Amino acid sequence: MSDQKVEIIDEVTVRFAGDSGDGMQLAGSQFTNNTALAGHDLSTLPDYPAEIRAPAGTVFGVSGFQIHYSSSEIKTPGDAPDVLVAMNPAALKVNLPELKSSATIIVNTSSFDNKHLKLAGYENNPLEDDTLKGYNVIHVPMTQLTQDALEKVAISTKERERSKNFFALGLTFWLFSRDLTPTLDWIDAKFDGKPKLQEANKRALRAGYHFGEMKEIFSTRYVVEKAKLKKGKYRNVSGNEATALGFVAAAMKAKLELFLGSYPITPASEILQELSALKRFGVKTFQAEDEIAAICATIGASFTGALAITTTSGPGLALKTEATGLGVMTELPLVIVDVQRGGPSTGLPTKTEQADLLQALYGRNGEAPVCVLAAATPADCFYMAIEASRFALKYMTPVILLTDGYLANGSEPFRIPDESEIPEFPVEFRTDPKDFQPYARDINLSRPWAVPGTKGLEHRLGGLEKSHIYGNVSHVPENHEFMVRLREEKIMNIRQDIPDLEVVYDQDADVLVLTWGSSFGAATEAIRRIRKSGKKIAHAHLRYIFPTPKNMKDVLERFKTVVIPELNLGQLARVIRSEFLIEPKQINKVQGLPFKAIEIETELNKILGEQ
Amino acid sequence: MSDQKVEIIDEVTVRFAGDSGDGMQLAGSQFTNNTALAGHDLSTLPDYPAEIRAPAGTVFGVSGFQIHYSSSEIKTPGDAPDVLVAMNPAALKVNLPELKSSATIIVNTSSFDNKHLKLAGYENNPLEDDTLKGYNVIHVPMTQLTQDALEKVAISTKERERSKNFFALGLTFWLFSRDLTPTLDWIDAKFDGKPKLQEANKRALRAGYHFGEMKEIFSTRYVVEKAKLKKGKYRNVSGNEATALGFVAAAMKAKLELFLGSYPITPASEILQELSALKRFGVKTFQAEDEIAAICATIGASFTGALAITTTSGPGLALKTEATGLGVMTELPLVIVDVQRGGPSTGLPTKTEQADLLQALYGRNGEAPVCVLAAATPADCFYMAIEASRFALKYMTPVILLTDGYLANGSEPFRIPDESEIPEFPVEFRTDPKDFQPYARDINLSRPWAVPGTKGLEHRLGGLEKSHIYGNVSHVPENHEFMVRLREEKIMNIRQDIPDLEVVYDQDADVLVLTWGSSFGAATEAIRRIRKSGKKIAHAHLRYIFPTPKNMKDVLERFKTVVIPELNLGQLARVIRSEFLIEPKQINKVQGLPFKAIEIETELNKILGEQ
Amino acid sequence: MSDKRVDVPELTPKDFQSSQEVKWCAGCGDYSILAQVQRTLPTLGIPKEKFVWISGIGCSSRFPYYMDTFGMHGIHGRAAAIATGVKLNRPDLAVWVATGDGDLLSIGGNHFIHSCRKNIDLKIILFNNRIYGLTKGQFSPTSELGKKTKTSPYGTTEYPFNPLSLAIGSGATLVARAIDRDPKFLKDMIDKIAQHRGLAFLEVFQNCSIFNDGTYANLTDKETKDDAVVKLEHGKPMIFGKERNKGIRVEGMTPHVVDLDEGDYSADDLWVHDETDECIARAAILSHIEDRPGFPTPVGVFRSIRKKTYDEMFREQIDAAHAKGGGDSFADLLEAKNVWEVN
Amino acid sequence: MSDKRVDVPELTPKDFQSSQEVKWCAGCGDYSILAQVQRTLPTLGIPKEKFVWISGIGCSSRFPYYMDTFGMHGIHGRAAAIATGVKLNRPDLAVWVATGDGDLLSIGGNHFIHSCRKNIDLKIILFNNRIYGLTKGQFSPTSELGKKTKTSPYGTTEYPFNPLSLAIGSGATLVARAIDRDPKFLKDMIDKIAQHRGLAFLEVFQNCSIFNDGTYANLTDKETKDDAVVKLEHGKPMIFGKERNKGIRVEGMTPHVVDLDEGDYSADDLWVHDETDECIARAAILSHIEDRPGFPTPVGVFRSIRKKTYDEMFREQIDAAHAKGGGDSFADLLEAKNVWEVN
Ligand SMILES: Cc1ncc(C[n+]2csc(CCOP(=O)(O)OP(=O)(O)O)c2C)c(N)n1
Ligand SMILES: Cc1ncc(C[n+]2csc(CCOP(=O)(O)OP(=O)(O)O)c2C)c(N)n1
Ligand code: SF4
Ligand code: SF4
Ligand SMILES: [Mg+2]
Ligand SMILES: [Mg+2]
Repeated sequence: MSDQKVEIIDEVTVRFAGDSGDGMQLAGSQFTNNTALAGHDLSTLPDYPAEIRAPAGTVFGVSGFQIHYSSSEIKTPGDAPDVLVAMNPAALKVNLPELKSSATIIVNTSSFDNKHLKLAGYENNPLEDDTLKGYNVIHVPMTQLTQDALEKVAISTKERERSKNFFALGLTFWLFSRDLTPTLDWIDAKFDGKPKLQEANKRALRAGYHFGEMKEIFSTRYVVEKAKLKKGKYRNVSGNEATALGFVAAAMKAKLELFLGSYPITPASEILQELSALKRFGVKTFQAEDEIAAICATIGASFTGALAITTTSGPGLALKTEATGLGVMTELPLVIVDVQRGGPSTGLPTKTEQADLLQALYGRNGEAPVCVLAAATPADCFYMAIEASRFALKYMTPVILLTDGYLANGSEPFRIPDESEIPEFPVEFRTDPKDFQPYARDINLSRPWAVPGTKGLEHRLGGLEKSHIYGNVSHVPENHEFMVRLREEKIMNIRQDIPDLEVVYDQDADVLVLTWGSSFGAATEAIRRIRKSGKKIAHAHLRYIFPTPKNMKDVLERFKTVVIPELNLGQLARVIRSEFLIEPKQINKVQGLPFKAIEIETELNKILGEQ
Repeated sequence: MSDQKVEIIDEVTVRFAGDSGDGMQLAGSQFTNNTALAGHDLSTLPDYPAEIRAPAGTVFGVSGFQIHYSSSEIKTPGDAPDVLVAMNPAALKVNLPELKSSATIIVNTSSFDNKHLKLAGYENNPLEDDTLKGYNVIHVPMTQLTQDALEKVAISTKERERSKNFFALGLTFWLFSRDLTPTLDWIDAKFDGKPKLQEANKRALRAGYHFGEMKEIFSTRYVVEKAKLKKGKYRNVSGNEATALGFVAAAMKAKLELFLGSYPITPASEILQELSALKRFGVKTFQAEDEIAAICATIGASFTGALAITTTSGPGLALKTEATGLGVMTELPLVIVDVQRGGPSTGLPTKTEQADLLQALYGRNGEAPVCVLAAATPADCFYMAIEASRFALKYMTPVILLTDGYLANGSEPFRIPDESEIPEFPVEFRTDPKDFQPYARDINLSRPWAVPGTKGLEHRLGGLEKSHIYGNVSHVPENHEFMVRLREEKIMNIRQDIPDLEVVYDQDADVLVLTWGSSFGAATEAIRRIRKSGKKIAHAHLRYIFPTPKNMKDVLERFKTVVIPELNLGQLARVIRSEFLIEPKQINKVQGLPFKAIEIETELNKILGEQ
Repeated sequence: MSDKRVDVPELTPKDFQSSQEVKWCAGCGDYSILAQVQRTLPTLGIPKEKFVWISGIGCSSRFPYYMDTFGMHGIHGRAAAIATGVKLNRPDLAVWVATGDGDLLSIGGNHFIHSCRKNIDLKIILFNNRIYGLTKGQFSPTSELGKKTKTSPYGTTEYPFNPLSLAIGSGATLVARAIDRDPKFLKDMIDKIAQHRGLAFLEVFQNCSIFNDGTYANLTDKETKDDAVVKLEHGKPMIFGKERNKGIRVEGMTPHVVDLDEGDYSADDLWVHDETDECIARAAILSHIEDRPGFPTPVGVFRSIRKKTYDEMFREQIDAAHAKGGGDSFADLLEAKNVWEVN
Repeated sequence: MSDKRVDVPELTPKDFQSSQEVKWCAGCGDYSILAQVQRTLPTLGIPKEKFVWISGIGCSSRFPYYMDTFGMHGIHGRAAAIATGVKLNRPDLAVWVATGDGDLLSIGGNHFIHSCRKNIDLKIILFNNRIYGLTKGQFSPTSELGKKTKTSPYGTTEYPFNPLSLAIGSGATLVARAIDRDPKFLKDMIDKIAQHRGLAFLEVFQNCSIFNDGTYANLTDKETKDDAVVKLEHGKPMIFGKERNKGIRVEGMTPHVVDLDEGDYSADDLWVHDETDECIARAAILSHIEDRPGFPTPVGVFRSIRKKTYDEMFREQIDAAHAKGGGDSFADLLEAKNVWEVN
């Protein structure tokens, strides 16, 4: 055994990067599982290559997975990695600019041959010139070592090569003083029935670990202590998973069946995929011929009494616009999830952005108000899916739930709520034919939900203006104005159910940071750092965008300066200006990438300096 | 001859109303032609029954046509008719609430039988009870008199009956001391080759006229003097006609061929219909399978060098949303006309509204800015179509032109401009392959238009983010932000070409009325009346909504109060708040009907009272 | 629809008439379709509340307002998509679609062909008047080549769709045709589609008395109709003509019109209609047969085959998953993957 | 496309290769299609700048980026609609569409059937890999019933489209099929659609090596392919099999596979392929023939007929209107109706 020293650190950010075919997502997710089981708080972010597989070895084909974990609460997958595992030259090239200045880089030297260097666009071998000056570079011929370790396993050379991700994982585990057992168990389970693959991957994992132990290549090993998480059962969830689970939970709470009409689109497809596998919960998933059919089928299902939802991304939301208006007019409950991605048009389909807010709020013909919500973190998607469902059902209205590519693919530990933690909101269908009128109103201004098959409640809905109470087609001018205002008022009534906007940190600060959606994480981290530096600052996060919380105006008026960081050119800022007539300062980024905490920190410090 | 007196009046509003089958639109348009030829200024508005033909004789089937004409300049078809010609009980019932309190009502008593009274929902005959107290009611058995007059024409009873609209027209002509000649000529031309119908209609027209002359039913005849219109040739145009003509003119000025891809929808279909008949101008009209195909074909035509436009109404604009984004990304010139109608959803398809403004501005995924213009009057549609084309071509961008159902169907005299009055804006296609780059920029930030078929300029466009200058697909984060901002800046550059916002009337008033779109007419009339009453008030009309005129901020800040009347819940007001951080007062109406001058006048007077 | 017919109190056509005034033009063929539907539904043994009528936008799409059943007047072109959601969520309902040639075949074409392909149990009645009625007279995808309309003042330059051919090519399991002016036959066809399990498509030639009057005159005028129309009957030879003296014979794949009076051929030599033939060739020939000079236009059931429906398979999967247990608790939902505990 | 071929400097496949790196997965069938297109276009006598390639979204829809011609990578499903605008505005261009089974048949179905119906002069190549490739493996409208994919973990419950049958039912004037792994034949088919005037639809069976590998293995594996595929050749009997000893015979409307070695039938007794038959029955049978047990899958031109194209008629109308004069001045435009003068 060597005399390498062990250092205890608070948190660390590790990135695995290699070619699409190198199994980096697998390595990353196994590292994540192991980390979770080790009791840390964590946040992860995969970085897929832009949507087409590129020729192997090129920079276009680089696939990455980043994990940030810590002994205390964590909000982002980390700004800049402390450790990079680079499986080939292209992975090094792509990720180098992202690293901390003193980062450790573990390179798979086996792949730094002329061919791969050229594919990556390196003229000289970066391992041999000044490129990596200042970094702590660890040379490991991983492919070779894996081949050696698996010599005795009766599989092909190609199959042996494939196990090199487990070698890399093992080596990284050693570096962070981790227990291999959960991962070994996972391999056994995953490759059940394929003993040779079990054998190969376990050997590779151990070989990596032992390589760390035996060779004097690292001067230090690290240990991150357990995080003090709230007591309970946990699992890791990505935003898309959490969204899917949230809707199933909502259906249980509403005592309805869940119907999803959807058309695949990056980065929303996983919600459809997850729900397609949950048929045992009675979930009905309909993969439609297009987004229009998807939402129309959803409207049909809603008419007949399902908790009916449709999921998409920006271009798909654009296509659902007209039918959303039908949802508004027929006053049927409906949730539309928009997992935002880089726009306009096809834009940057695999990248994240927050630029569909105005479309969600205003992108319909006529006066067609709908409720708009936005989730803050991957796990929050679960709760916001339930909120969206609750509002849709209670107020008989379409609700748009905004998430984004970053939330969708990123993951974090999710404390599994007990069934009793979430209140029920059972739906009452109208069944009594006595005095039934399809457009009569309850105290919330909601109309009754009377589903086909119910005797005596036969009625017709549709997109033409409806007469108050009776629901017949009406061209009466005054009725139209009345109904337009009534629909608006009904949506405003949702305020009753919206919690107050909470201001955290320094209530007496001059500056309030107002965030929405996935900027929550980076902003929280930035604010933590700023407060650590002794400055005062407050934070409020807006989950309920339309209508806004009742106390919103009061909150905004309490602060000298409101700052809105968002991944667009200032869409929430525009809404705030038009709703509250205050001029917020803006921090904008439109690069297809989430905010880094440092970016928000830097801008906030500038603004604080100006105060 | 009788001793009826002749009174000279400034202006008058006449409405013809009857069953759908009664030929009221024809009577109205003939009255209009005659009025125009008599040298008056005028404004008209047809009022079609809601979109399905209703059973004859019912209130649903009433078709109306209103004309307001004057010896001075006119801006609206009139708030309340001075004269109503009511061909049946239903027409009386529907229109009575609209009339001036002392209006003259000419009723076709022949149709006030039990059957028709019942169909119209009258329990008692309104001609025999108090219903019409206070009005100047003229009883004329028109159907009978027409039959009598045509006794000798060898056509069927049914055909004879059909001529009763000409009888009504003739009678009205007499009342307003008009010359029958132009209408007699028109009948000859229209029914060329059908001598019996020529004969019948001319006889009916004359019979009506002579009836007025011979009977002592009217105590007074009226004369409206000629208006002092600007010298020149005139014709009457509806907004849809003017829009169609404007685009053909724009194509001439740009030296391009016009391509229209469209799908029929009320109230926009006439633009497609008009242009379909103009093939001799090389106009290519493609009636597509749906709105999406329509705009996509338009994009294809634009790619290949046409002045390419698409026309629709609200629900169609919703469907074009996604492809509009493609237009933004490919930076191709494109005009999208939205003839707004009552929404949301199918709404009130035959009625007018101004509620698509926010959809036009913000209804796209991602940051997808387009230029948005709005026409003020039917004839203004001609000029705004040219403006929209000019901007699209110069800035290589989609432009949305908003009109509405009221402008579309309403009509007014249009002074025919001389060819030389409208500057040319010939397009230069890129033809030189030297150093060609599809996303290089000129000083306006426009990229070159290089059309297929041009040797050496082969290149690919598309909806994925494009690299600056080269136009290749780019996922580079900084490039994306650069391009997002560049596209925004390019649209802002259009300001260079936008005239300053003009303030008319009292520059030193406290109150500025800011209008957009078709509210122009009623607001102008309201302001005229208010100023006549001695109060100060100013008016600015906004044709260029995005970007706004350079001096807009200055203008708004000059006034203590800005008032925005619009046919929605306050959409321009929202934009003004968010752009200029001022709180305008609102006058809103959402009834599927245009403003009446009196409505705006009343509200403005209230606001002036508060000052 | 469900094939278990339940005992229902006797229904009459009147039970299916809503309180809304019917607002089509005088002479519109839509009235006839409404009347025959209202006459047929009470005979099906299905409780009234189990019917759902879905439509798009168009004159024809006003249909649901006039039926006293559950219904939705949707948006233009999307009736089949809305109906799909209704049927998938509630397979026990009888889901009917009323649509026009613009609604179904122009803007709604995609949903139509996908519904046919999936064989989802919908009854679709196409009111084919070969024109856009509601928007006042533009050509539609079934308007004849060269037809002059408001948007084709020089005549169209488009070949029309053959709706039956399109439905057959898309995989529909029942395709049929009727004419508004032959109410008895129309009612038979409505009954046929009602009885079918799977996607049933009925094209009705419908006269628009305002914007396309007389487009089917040849098929409805007393003097011409018997020679211009052949009624297809399963298992019967194809005979038509005022004197029922003409027949259709098929040699190889080529159909001929023969004169039965001439003595060369008798009824036994004629093409015997087989609506159940799995092969689409017969239906394909029949759907185009009127394009051949001298041939009549067929009405009746062109093709009717039984294939498992989409909604059946959809339901079975869910039932099977249900049967395996689970699917009822939060724990089952949320604890299925890699759970750890923090104490 | 125009039938006047102009003198063009000799072009080579290289002239059609753009500077963009081709980014499909290793083993993807798209490469083969690209190669054969790049080999065919230079032989057509059309100047390079006259080609326009339009696509939607999907792996296959990246095609235009790799062609050094004018092109547009459109939005999902809308390639045919965009291409229609290109062709109508510039009938002299050769307009090609590259599209996938999701792009063309799922979201783009409506534009596809309308293009077929109108017989607009587009060449549409469908890259049919029976899967959504770009979005990583959801089922498509051509995926087999029961197929397990990311969105159908229990297997799909949908019958697939038969793209040829759909095209035929919609009125396409040329429909053909080829397989990525038979490049020579593929090139022939590309040439066939290039030569056609009117809507030419070519379905290519394309292997997605990542998400649907081997879906056509039976048709491409050395051991099975000769028995599994029959190549249609106009005017030739339908013979197939490794030993070319099997044939297809048709009796009435029923096809049979016969063994030529058994002596009962010779090549003369077989079904002679006639791609020009106006009647769609043959093409309809052929498009479904592989559903019959023991039958091979046909490739080749199923149907090829000449009908005036939409763009021709569209152009003629404008030319005729032009020829009548006018249409050149403001006065003609604005003074056509009821003008009066104010002095
Ligand atoms: C999205 C949208 N586009 C266009 C329209 C206008 N529109 C309403 S009905 C119709 C066509 C109706 O034709 P068809 O379906 O044949 O019905 P018909 O009136 O002839 O019965 C059109 C184009 C609309 N309502 N919505
Ligand atoms: C409006 C819209 N909806 C969905 C998508 C997502 N999407 C992109 S490609 C695709 C399917 C691709 O399948 P296919 O056309 O078969 O192409 P392949 O990748 O298999 O070649 C989907 C669903 C999109 N880009 N735009
Ligand atoms: S316009 Fe035609 S289709 Fe519509 S109701 Fe009238 S007759 Fe019937
Ligand atoms: S995912 Fe499939 S279709 Fe797409 S490039 Fe890869 S192999 Fe080809
Ligand atoms: Mg129709
Ligand atoms: Mg595919």
